[in-house]
Amino acid sequence: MADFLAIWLPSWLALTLAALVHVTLILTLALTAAAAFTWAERKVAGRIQDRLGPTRVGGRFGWLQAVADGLKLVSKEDIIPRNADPLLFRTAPYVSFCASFCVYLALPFANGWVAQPLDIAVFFVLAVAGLEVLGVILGGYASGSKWSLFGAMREAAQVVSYEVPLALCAVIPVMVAGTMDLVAIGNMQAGWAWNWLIFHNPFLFITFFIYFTCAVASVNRAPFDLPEAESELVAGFLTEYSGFRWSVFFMAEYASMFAVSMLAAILFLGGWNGPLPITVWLGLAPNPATGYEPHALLAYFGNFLGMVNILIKATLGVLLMMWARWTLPRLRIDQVMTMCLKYCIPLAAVMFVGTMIYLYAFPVGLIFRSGGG
Amino acid sequence: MEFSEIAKLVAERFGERVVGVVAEAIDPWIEVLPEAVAEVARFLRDEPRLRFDFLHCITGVDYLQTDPKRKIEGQPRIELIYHLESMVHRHRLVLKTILPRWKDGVEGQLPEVPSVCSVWSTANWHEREVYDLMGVRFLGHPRLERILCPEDWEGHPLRKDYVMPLEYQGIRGR
Amino acid sequence: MAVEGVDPEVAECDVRTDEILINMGPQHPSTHGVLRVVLRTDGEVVLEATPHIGYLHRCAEKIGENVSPRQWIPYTDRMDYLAGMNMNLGWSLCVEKLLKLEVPEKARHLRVIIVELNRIASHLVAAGTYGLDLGSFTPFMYAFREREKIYDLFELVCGARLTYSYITIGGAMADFPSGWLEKCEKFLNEFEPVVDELHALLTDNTIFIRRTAGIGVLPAEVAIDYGCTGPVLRGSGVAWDLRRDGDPWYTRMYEGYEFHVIAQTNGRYPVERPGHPVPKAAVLGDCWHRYYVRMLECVESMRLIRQGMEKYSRAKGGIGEPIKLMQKLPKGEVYLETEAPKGQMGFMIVSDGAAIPWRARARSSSFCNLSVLSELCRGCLIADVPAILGSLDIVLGEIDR
Amino acid sequence: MGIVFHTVLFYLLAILACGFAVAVVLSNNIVRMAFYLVACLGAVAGLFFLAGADFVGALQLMIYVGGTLVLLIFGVMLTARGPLANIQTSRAQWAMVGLIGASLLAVLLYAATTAGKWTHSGQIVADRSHVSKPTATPIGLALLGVRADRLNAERTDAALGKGMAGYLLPFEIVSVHLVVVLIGAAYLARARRRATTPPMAATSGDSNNLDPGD
Amino acid sequence: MINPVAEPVSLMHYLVVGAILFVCGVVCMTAKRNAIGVLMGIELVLNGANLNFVAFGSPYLQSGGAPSLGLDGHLMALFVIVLAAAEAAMALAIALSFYNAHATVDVDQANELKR
Repeated sequence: MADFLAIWLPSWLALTLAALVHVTLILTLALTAAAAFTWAERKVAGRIQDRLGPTRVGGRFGWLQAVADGLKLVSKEDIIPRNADPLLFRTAPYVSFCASFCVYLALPFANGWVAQPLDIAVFFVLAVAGLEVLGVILGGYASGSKWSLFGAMREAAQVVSYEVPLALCAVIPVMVAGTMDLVAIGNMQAGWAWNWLIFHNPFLFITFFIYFTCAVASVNRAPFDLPEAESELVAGFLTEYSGFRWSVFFMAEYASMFAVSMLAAILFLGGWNGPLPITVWLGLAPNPATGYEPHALLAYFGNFLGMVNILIKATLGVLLMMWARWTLPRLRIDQVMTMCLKYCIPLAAVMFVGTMIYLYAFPVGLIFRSGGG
Repeated sequence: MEFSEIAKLVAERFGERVVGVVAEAIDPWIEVLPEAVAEVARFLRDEPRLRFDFLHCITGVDYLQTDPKRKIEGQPRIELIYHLESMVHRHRLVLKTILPRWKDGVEGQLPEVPSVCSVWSTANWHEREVYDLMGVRFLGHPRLERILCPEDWEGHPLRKDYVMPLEYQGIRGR
Repeated sequence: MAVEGVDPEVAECDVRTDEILINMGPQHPSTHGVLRVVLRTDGEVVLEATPHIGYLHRCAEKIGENVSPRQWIPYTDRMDYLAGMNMNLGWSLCVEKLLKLEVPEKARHLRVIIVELNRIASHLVAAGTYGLDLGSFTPFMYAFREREKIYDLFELVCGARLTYSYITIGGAMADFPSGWLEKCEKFLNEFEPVVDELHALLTDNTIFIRRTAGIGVLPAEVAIDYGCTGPVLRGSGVAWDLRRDGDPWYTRMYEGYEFHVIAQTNGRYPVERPGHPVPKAAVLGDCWHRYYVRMLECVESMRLIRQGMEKYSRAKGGIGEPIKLMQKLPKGEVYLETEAPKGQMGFMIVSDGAAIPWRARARSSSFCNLSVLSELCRGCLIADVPAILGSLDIVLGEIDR
Repeated sequence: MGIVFHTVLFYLLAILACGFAVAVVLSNNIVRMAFYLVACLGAVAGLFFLAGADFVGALQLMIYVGGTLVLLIFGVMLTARGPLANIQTSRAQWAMVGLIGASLLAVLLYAATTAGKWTHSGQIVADRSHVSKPTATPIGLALLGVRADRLNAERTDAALGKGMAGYLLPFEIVSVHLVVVLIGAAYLARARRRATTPPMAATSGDSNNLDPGD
Repeated sequence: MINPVAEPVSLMHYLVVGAILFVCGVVCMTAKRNAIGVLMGIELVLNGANLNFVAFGSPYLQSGGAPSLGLDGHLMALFVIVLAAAEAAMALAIALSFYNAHATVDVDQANELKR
């Protein structure tokens, strides 16, 4: 985009503009996603619990509920407890939000639609997503409340532990793909659904579920929502937060939920490629078999379809997390750690070795053809 | 086991210290001296024929005439009533003891009675409640503190001569 | 570094943290009211839990000394406000025992229907909030939906939804309105599948079992020692139910009724769910059993209601007259316990012959059940405290009176 | 007049890094120190990205900021209680430290400003946005013993052919070292605690340290 | 007056930042009495050094051919980060152990060997 603008503008202005556009787009996406998911969460919870959910604000389905929530939160009194460390207390929510927002910098939405193409995108995404924990820990500690401290301690223990199996699970598709570049990983899954990495081999199929479990745990969603565990720790690290700061934490949570789901979609579920190679049939995407290259406009439209595709996949992942949250009781901290150390890590390691052996045994794969169409 | 047999067993064992046996009441009771309460309780629990393993509750009743229309029988006193049951033999018993309203007749000195905490653990809270609301000191209780009223509350509300304070911590009482 | 000689009393453990004294309550989501538990913890491990009660104390017993027995009935409603009917019944029976007043046959069956309905309502709250304590929100909504239906039924008979003052000394305030029995039957039919739903969401859920089985084990001797009653006692495997084992003045009410006392004896429950054995991890007397006893009792209560409705419709005569508001009471002391949903609710009346009792006393089941909390919580994790507390199913209105 | 973005970003991140580093030194509260350190290391990671070391930057974020510092803050939370959070340093000590710091800074700055001379480098920057070079692959290969960047070099010695020119041995040593350290840390950090729990004390808060208030 | 942002940065700029970090770290190490504060100083020192490694290895800061360190710079930085993590874990374990034994993290109190 910077190159495109540089035709008319000085390069530094072009760069600035391009950067601003990227940031605005991503920020809008993250915030819209957070707003949409607060509404969806209430609706899903309502339906699961045999009630309607929001119905009043903005029409029959309560479309504007998220806006109403936001207004309510913003207009609430901003309370900082006397025992709190004001500086850290104020900063912590933004640390969390920045971390979960920065993840989107390296997440592609379609072929080439990525704010900052990185050849180590997977690594970057995992690293930055892990930083969210800092905000939670600082917030919990700075609140000056014992419940918050407990929440922060749990967060530290839980998230740092779950980063290990999460990274291990993410490494397996990377190993199959041979690259950490998310765009490349997404593109190589083009074609029919069986080109998706999840169907590449049985080990990867299982890995997906381990990944998803660990992802739920690392974004603190039920049944792993121990840092805020409202029936045990009042609200954990959020106990002393109210109003706007609380909602920033909240947005960070939804943004990272969406981010890990998107990463799952790219790594395992074909990214922006649908189950059928429709874009290839319609001539919207390059066809490696015929060497066809679509016109820029057509390619743009194809990419747009791809973006819709990946957003749907990621949303499904988030909905799955909601479903789990409203169905399952919460685990206990020792059970959470047991699950990570005794089940997730060894299983992920076994899957890693299994995939390695599989790759060695079937170098071209059984049904999977790289970049097929 | 029938009440009369129980009463006989207890009377045999404790002789003089059993002050009265009232069999004709709806819930017949045995009355013992205050100082014998813990001993009797232990006997009632441990005696294989009795095995009163379950203490329902401890009730304090304050007898003090405050209303001229309602005469009380006998001296002003506090009665402690223990409702017991044996889950093994399926029989019940009411154990009573009578205390003076004030120890040694000195106003403000709480009457004393041995605690039965070591016999039934449930007595712990019940005795705290009686202490809190009725003002009876249980000797040998591990932690005799107020349980329902705040720690700094004054007086024992279930006593007949209790007057609600005008103010507590700046809150209007009456 | 200074490493002194190894102290024989010193054991190697994981990372040491400082002991923290922390207040759970009186404002806490899972203390079921204004209970305050002071926890002394080492990291996540609870070394000691001390309940502090009295935040809802109203000195109901003092009020009882100043009003007539019938006037005290509304105050009993507010003790266990989740089972007001059972509280009304306990006090009414106690005064009736003093008055030697027998209620007509029809009123007897009416009372059975009403108190068993309220038992279901109370157990539904217990099961629903127990799910909430463990972080599962949905069972709560399911349970409360059914409870609402029971409250609708109560509203039809007495106009109130929570504090009924319906069962009274000498019978009940009013007979069932016409068509009520059919509505009740309809509710029972609707409720049956919901029990299975709750079983699916909680009882058989692996996480639920892991959170409750083997947690807060209360041996039968300790339960008896601490005066625990009701589902807490029966969860420890003591088949003791006042409806069967209580004072004749009370058990007479259930004469001719068939029901099981829900307690695991000799390794099995009298009622079993086919295909769903008790999980292996569950130990008799743990949270899971306490919860399970309540769930089975719901079904048992439904059986009782069905029998009661049949007997009620066959019974002749009226439902009895309430005694006069200021009726003189005979002299005497009477203590009577009834099997309320939370446990044995005892009432005592000491009368000197006047219309107003000399002393009114309420023995609260939750009070005794709660006293065992510090025993159960020693050495558990913080997350287990709500699990244990929820399984005791306390209601603070009754504890603090 | 143009603006070189590399430079702008460099100054931004450099000021952040230096500012937070100074804040670490000046702060007395240990938790705030940890927070400043996080910010400082994050800015340094940004500098790494800017210098074209993507992989090292991401690693810095993941291991340093995400791992080490969480551990550090965890340690702070376990130990920083009341007065321990702020241990003051005396004025004399500060003066001495200032002297040492200033002299060290002088030496290092002199070295830094003359670096151009002894590295024979000019002041050239490639426009970052037009270069995209894989950074992970050569590093990974080097860790396995193959120097991808030297394959075309005129100097091909025997060691390179055998894969011994890379960092395979250090890599293995480090991995073993890490295992040892993990076990050692776990062993060291285990606490000695009384096997018997102390007798139940009345909990009506007596000392400030154990105040039950939230 | 030259516009600083119009000029490309050189190796020197990076080295200056590295030097400042290094000195801050050294000052932190010597001035802080809190064991964990000292640990933070060490982290700063290591980062200052790391920045130099990366700068020397950067392909963008050199002219005419290969950077002075090239890949080796990156690799050294990598090893430093990993070893710093190990070192932090170890030092923290020692600090915790010390805290458990003495209920303080003041390094000036750790003088048993002197006595």
